[in-house]
Amino acid sequence: MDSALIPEGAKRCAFPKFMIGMAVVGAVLLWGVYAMFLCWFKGLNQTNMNDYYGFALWIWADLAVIAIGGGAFFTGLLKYIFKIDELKNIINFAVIIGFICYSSALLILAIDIGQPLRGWFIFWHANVHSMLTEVAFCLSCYFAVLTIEFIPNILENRQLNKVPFFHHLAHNMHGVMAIFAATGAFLSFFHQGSLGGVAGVMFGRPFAVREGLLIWPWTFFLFTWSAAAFGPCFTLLVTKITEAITGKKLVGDKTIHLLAKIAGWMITTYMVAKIIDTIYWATVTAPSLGFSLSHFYTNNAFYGYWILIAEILVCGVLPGILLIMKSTRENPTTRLVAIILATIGVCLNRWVMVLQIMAVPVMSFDTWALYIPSWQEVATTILPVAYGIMLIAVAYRYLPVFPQELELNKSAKAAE
Amino acid sequence: MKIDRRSFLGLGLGAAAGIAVSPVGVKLTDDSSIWTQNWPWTPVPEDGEITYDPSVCSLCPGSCGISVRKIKGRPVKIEGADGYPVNNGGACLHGIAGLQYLYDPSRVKTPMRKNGNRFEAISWEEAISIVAGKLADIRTDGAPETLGVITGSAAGSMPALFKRFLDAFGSPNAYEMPSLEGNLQLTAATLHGAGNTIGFDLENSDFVLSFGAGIIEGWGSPVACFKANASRKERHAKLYQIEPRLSNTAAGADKWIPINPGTEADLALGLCAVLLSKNLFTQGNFTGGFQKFTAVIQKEYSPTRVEASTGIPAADIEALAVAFAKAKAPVAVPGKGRGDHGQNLKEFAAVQTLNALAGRLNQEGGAFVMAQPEYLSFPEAAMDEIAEAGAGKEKIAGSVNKLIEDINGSDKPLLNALFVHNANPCYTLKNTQRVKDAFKKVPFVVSFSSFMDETAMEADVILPASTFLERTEDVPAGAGLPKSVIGLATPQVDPVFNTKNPGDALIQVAQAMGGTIAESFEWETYDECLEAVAADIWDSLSEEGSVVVAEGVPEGTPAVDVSYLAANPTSVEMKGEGDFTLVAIDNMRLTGTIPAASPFAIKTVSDKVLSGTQTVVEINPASAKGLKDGGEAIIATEQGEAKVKVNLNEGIMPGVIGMVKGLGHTFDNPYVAGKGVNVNDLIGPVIEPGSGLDAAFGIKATLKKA
Amino acid sequence: MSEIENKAEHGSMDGAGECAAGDPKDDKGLGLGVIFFMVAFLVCFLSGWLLFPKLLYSKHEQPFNFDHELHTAEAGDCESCHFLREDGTWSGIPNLASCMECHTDEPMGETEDEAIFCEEYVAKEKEVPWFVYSKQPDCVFFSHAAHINGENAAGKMDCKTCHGPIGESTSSRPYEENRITGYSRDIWGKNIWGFKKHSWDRMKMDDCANCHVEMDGHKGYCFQCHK
Amino acid sequence: MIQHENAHKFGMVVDLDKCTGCGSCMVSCMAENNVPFKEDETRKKDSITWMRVYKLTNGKPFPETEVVYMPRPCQHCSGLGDHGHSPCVSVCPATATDYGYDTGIVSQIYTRCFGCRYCMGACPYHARYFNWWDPKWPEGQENYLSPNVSPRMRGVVEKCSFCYHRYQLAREKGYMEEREIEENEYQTACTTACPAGAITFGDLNNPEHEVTKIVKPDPHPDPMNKNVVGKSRNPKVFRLLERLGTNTKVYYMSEREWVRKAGDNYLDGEWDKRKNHHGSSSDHG
Amino acid sequence: MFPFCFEWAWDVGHAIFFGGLWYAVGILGAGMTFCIGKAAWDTINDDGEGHGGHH
Repeated sequence: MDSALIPEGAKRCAFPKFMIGMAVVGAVLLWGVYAMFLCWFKGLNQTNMNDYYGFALWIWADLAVIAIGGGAFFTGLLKYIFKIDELKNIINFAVIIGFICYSSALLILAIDIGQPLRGWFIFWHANVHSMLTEVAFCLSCYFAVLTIEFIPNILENRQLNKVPFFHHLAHNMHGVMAIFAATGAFLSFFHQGSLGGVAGVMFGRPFAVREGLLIWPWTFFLFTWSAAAFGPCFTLLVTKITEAITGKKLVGDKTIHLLAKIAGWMITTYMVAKIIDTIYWATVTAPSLGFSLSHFYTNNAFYGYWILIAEILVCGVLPGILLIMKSTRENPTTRLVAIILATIGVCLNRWVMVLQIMAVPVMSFDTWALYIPSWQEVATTILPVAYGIMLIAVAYRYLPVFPQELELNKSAKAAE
Repeated sequence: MKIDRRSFLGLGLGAAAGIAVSPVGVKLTDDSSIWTQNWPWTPVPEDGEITYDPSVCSLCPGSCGISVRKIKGRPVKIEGADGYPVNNGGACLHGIAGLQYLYDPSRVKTPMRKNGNRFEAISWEEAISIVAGKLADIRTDGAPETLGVITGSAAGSMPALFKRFLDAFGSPNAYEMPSLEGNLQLTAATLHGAGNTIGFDLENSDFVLSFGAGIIEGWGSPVACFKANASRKERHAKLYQIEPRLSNTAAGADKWIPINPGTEADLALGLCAVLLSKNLFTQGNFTGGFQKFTAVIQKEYSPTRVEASTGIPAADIEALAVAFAKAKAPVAVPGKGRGDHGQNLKEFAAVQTLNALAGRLNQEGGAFVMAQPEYLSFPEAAMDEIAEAGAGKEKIAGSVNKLIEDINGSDKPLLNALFVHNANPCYTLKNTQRVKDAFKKVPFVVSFSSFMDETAMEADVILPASTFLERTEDVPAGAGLPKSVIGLATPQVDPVFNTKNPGDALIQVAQAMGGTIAESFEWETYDECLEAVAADIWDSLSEEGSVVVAEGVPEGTPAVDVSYLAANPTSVEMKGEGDFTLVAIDNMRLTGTIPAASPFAIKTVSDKVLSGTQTVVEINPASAKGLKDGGEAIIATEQGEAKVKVNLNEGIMPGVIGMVKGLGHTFDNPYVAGKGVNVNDLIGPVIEPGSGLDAAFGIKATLKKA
Repeated sequence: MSEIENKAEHGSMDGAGECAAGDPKDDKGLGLGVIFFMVAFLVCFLSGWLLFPKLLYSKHEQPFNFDHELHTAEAGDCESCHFLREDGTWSGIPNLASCMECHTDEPMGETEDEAIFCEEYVAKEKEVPWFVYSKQPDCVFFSHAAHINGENAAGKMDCKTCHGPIGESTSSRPYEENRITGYSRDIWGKNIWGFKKHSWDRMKMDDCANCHVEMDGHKGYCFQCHK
Repeated sequence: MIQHENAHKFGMVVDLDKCTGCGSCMVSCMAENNVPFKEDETRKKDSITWMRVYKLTNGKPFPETEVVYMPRPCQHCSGLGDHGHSPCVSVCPATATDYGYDTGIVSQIYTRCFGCRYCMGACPYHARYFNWWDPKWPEGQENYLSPNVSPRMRGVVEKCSFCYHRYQLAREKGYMEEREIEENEYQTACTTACPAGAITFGDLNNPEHEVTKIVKPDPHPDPMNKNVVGKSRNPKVFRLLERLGTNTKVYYMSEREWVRKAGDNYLDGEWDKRKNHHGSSSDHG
Repeated sequence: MFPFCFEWAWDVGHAIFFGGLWYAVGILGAGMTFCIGKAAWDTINDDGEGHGGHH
């Protein structure tokens, strides 16, 4: 039915089957959209946020998707600037994942603010001292970069590419992609960092505050680094999931191994920095403000030392080691374990840097604040997931996302 | 294809481009954000000239001077009036929130008549004629004494006017709600002779021994007490608080002396006994069996015996007595909490006797025995034969609590009609069901309430009263003050609803009845009446807004008749069974009487007092037995049970449960009612023999996990 | 509204006609697309510039005409009617009582407007519901006292600087209100882009700030002008 | 920034020994500033009270328990080193809150705020409140609203302004009479309402003002922590979370040591060490 | 955002921040303009190449 749109030579499932799958995911999407409109029209009383929890699930979701979407900028950086050509086999997909992550982040931000119609004040009345301003600027600019990076892939659609203008446009954009990628890397570096700075500059919150370099707290650099380290893991994870669902090998092992190796080293070096940061914070920064480490991890029902151990050791050091060791890296099972742990690890880090900050009491007579999101918050947070699945499905079906697909599935085709 | 996709594409792109290079996008983006800054459903208060007008707050007996800030004549804020002889600037939260009462959703907006179970709006003419008609029937039946009146207090022209109505009508049945002022007058009458009252010179005392008096919880004239208390720091004066619970007063005191609930009288007499035995007392003007008193007290209230009942070590009692006697200007203050409900005469008399023994009567920083202010002179009421006959009859009961008991206990209706003014007995008195039952047994109840409160809901006719901001009234201040001040409340705004000054309503009822009753109420309006009856002080009252009738240390040492205590009256025992003693707590941010706390006041109430729609009770962790902080529990007394939440609090004696007064209103106002339980539903009254006071400060209770 | 619809319809009809008249073969498509584009562009462009500003504002006539020139001649300068109260707050437009300090129940002149004033407002003791051209939104705090009685030169401003030569007007112009924001059009200014020629053409925050920067060297802090 | 030589620095000191926890300040603030109310205000984490009175206990068991009430308005921080970068001002992305260098007051412009709530996260005092709901008054009750403070719309953050509008009104009168305003002419609503007189408000830069006489702020940075400026030289006076370097302008005073200790966080045993240090340094000074 | 905005100040913070921002925006804008322009040029000078599949 839609065979004219499907990339030449590629095999895709039957259209009705495709539509059924889309409908199922679409229902989840609509649920999220409904919740989104509730929040817009009735206000943020639809959430379980409160004056102690002004930043909650949504901000975590924003930080998390931006971190795991970091695969796009980092892969782009490696491919276009450091000229690691092998990554061309996964760059398209990394860009799509990045695009999904960043558009989701913007959407969630649009729901999260109390006065969406005034959202543009952040640009117009910008306060240059605020990390959030930097985030907003770089985020939207980088989203533009991702869109630019995504466009050529769209234009390579079998039908679109027949239009000469589009054909040429795609060609030309490929030609200057290095410049876009460089700009994207520059922007990403800052907004990933600024997101880390968001927490690090809150000197009223001893759990969050970090010392640093000039105006940048250490979390600024840690966030950038961690996004570069864990983002590719998520790209690999989604690739793996896509391969599992389509039942096809889409990216060659060489590319996978290379990216996994890079991610492994990035994670490992990040973890070294993170551990140094944690030790310094726990032994110098926090005590200088009158806080011992136990203050942050005891006397409450949820945030125990487990979260520190989980984030740093189980979901940080462990996947790092698994990915730098050749044997575990090239073993599909241990590699999968590593990228799953890594993805959880970075999400956990963002959780801690948003929600635990809000939960920890600062005034000596204050108490821990715990929070459970409302269904509206959950639905609007799942919305991007549904949206992402749908976009990946459509892109995979109609665009030549994976350059190696035909080659890698030749044997299967031959067997048919 | 004539018009293909590309045509539409062209059309769309062209339109988009055209709009893009026009101001539409920019302007709409800007204007839509400006729209959010001026949402039509967010009110914009009107601006105008700012003026300040003085008046007096009559929400509580404190009677503070207030300054009402107005914009273009529209009141926007109430603040304490600088220089006013009671509060001199500063105000309590209820007074500051006073404007919320003006537009309260639960106000009675027009006269009402009960039809079946529902109220219907009627005109003032109709309302007055219904009331006058019913009352006329009662007189025709020859039973004028079956008209009763319950007023909030006995002070001022309004209760006097109701009393006058009863006189002209022919009934002796005027009752007042329990109040600190009433209790002090009763104490003064018992010890020093009728017509007196007692004031406490807290401002000048260097050692205040408070028998649970909530000096910063609304006792007496709250703001005056706050000020006197705050000045302690500079004056290096001490406050010792004797109370089972770490109230705010106890928290602010120099020393908190926990005591078994309800044994304050024992301690006061125990201190008297120590003074007597150590010969640290002043002979003064003791009369009425001082010898017998000395003997009885020393025998019955020796420190060891008092230790047994109060739980305070005998040595501490002796030391406390000595410290009290040795202080330069000590004063002992009676009246647990706000000193109005759940009080007993024995304690009041014992504490005042302690003052007398320490030689603190009519001394600077001591207790003043003062004549009740007499500034109203009503002309003799005209009485016809029916009135004469009725007025000669015996009053049904000695107190409002006894009245309720008697009405419930009698087969035939003791009252055929009842006026309620400035009181909410169906909420404030203990065992509210009992009060409501009694009200149901009265065939015709007329409420003069401003609000559709629990008592108004039991009424047959409501003649809605203007609030204190909409009417004129004389406001005599403040229970327990060491001076007499009369203030004048003046209308700050035209009545917001179809309400009247209850004085006007009463005058109109009287005039509608004709005859000698109308003759007794010859004034056109209440304002005219007030000016006439307060003629002695009217000029200065209306000009200055207040008149200080008496101030400074009264002269002479008053006689002290101790025969009441010499007879060793029995202490009131707590009713019921259970491991715990439930005591009612006064909290400054709530009102225990009328009106109910405002939305603002409710907003300030801690979540350790009210959580959602549940009352939170205080209990010491030592007696919690498996109950968790914040957990739900069922509290049960012989009176009833209620679901509550638990606050584990080290600031309360083990075995005692503290439950706040002022919650559990049942009328229709989602901001203040439907929240928590009324502690009066759980505690039944215990009438003290002799005084007729409801002395139930608490009740035995059980507390189990819900 | 109908105008634009007509135009649009007309435009597309034109396009369609041309299309019908032309060669039905495919290549015409691009040409048609271009024509459609041009027409739509023009229509939207012009409506955006000409029609949109008209639609955006609603016009209200004042309850009756007020002759400022006549009143300044009779009563003196602006301060005779618009004055600072003793506490420094601004009295704004005079209320009925102020008017009645000069006026009586009977008209003093012969204008129709004064007759309306006497019949509709004086006789009925009703305040005149004037529309205030310079009305600022609720979030703005503006101290006339600071600008008239302020401590430095900047505090001795002339009414004209912000309000223009309204004292010389003989009749009241219609009050225009932004339908979306509820603002008086005088705040944004008549010019749709907000360009201004005179100091009184616009009363937006930036106008305040510019003057403050000039006079004080600093545009001030939020609370200085916001409440 | 305006740095007048005669810039004001408004601040207050609350005598916790006098505070009774009565709540007058809270209600006065609500009435003065058009603070809305809802049916259920017992969820304190979404209940708007610019001025909130905290209840502190010494944590000891019966009968040694002690309680003190601590009113907490916005602390009007001047931030690390007293430079005006308060925790909230520096993070607001849209400049909806700023630091008035001429008054030391931290503003909040409701019409500028777009509700990102970053400032709330940054404020350790929980002095900032979000309008989760549209403010709604029962019919007729909007009649008492004051025009001097604009009612806030849903979706924005609000907080204590030190009753800036009262400053403005006092100044207008001053302009009229061509004079500077007096100490008593500008007082916050909570200060004037307090029946116990526990709050003293005034200009910390003016040595004549009572608040300065009580606080005796040290204009030099604390030698132990350079971020801290304006530390009180009165040993009974302290600030909330002073060690963070927020440099609040709301000071507290208490005779009780445990209360002063509760004002900040200390590692085990640190308080006693500091106390001794403080003792010796004040001996020298 | 623009020098005529209320909050704009000619200081180091704004210079660095907005310098970086406008630099990035400029590159993106110029890059895209170049690509689109060149694509249009290429299309016109194409002479039917790629037209084959059209319709």
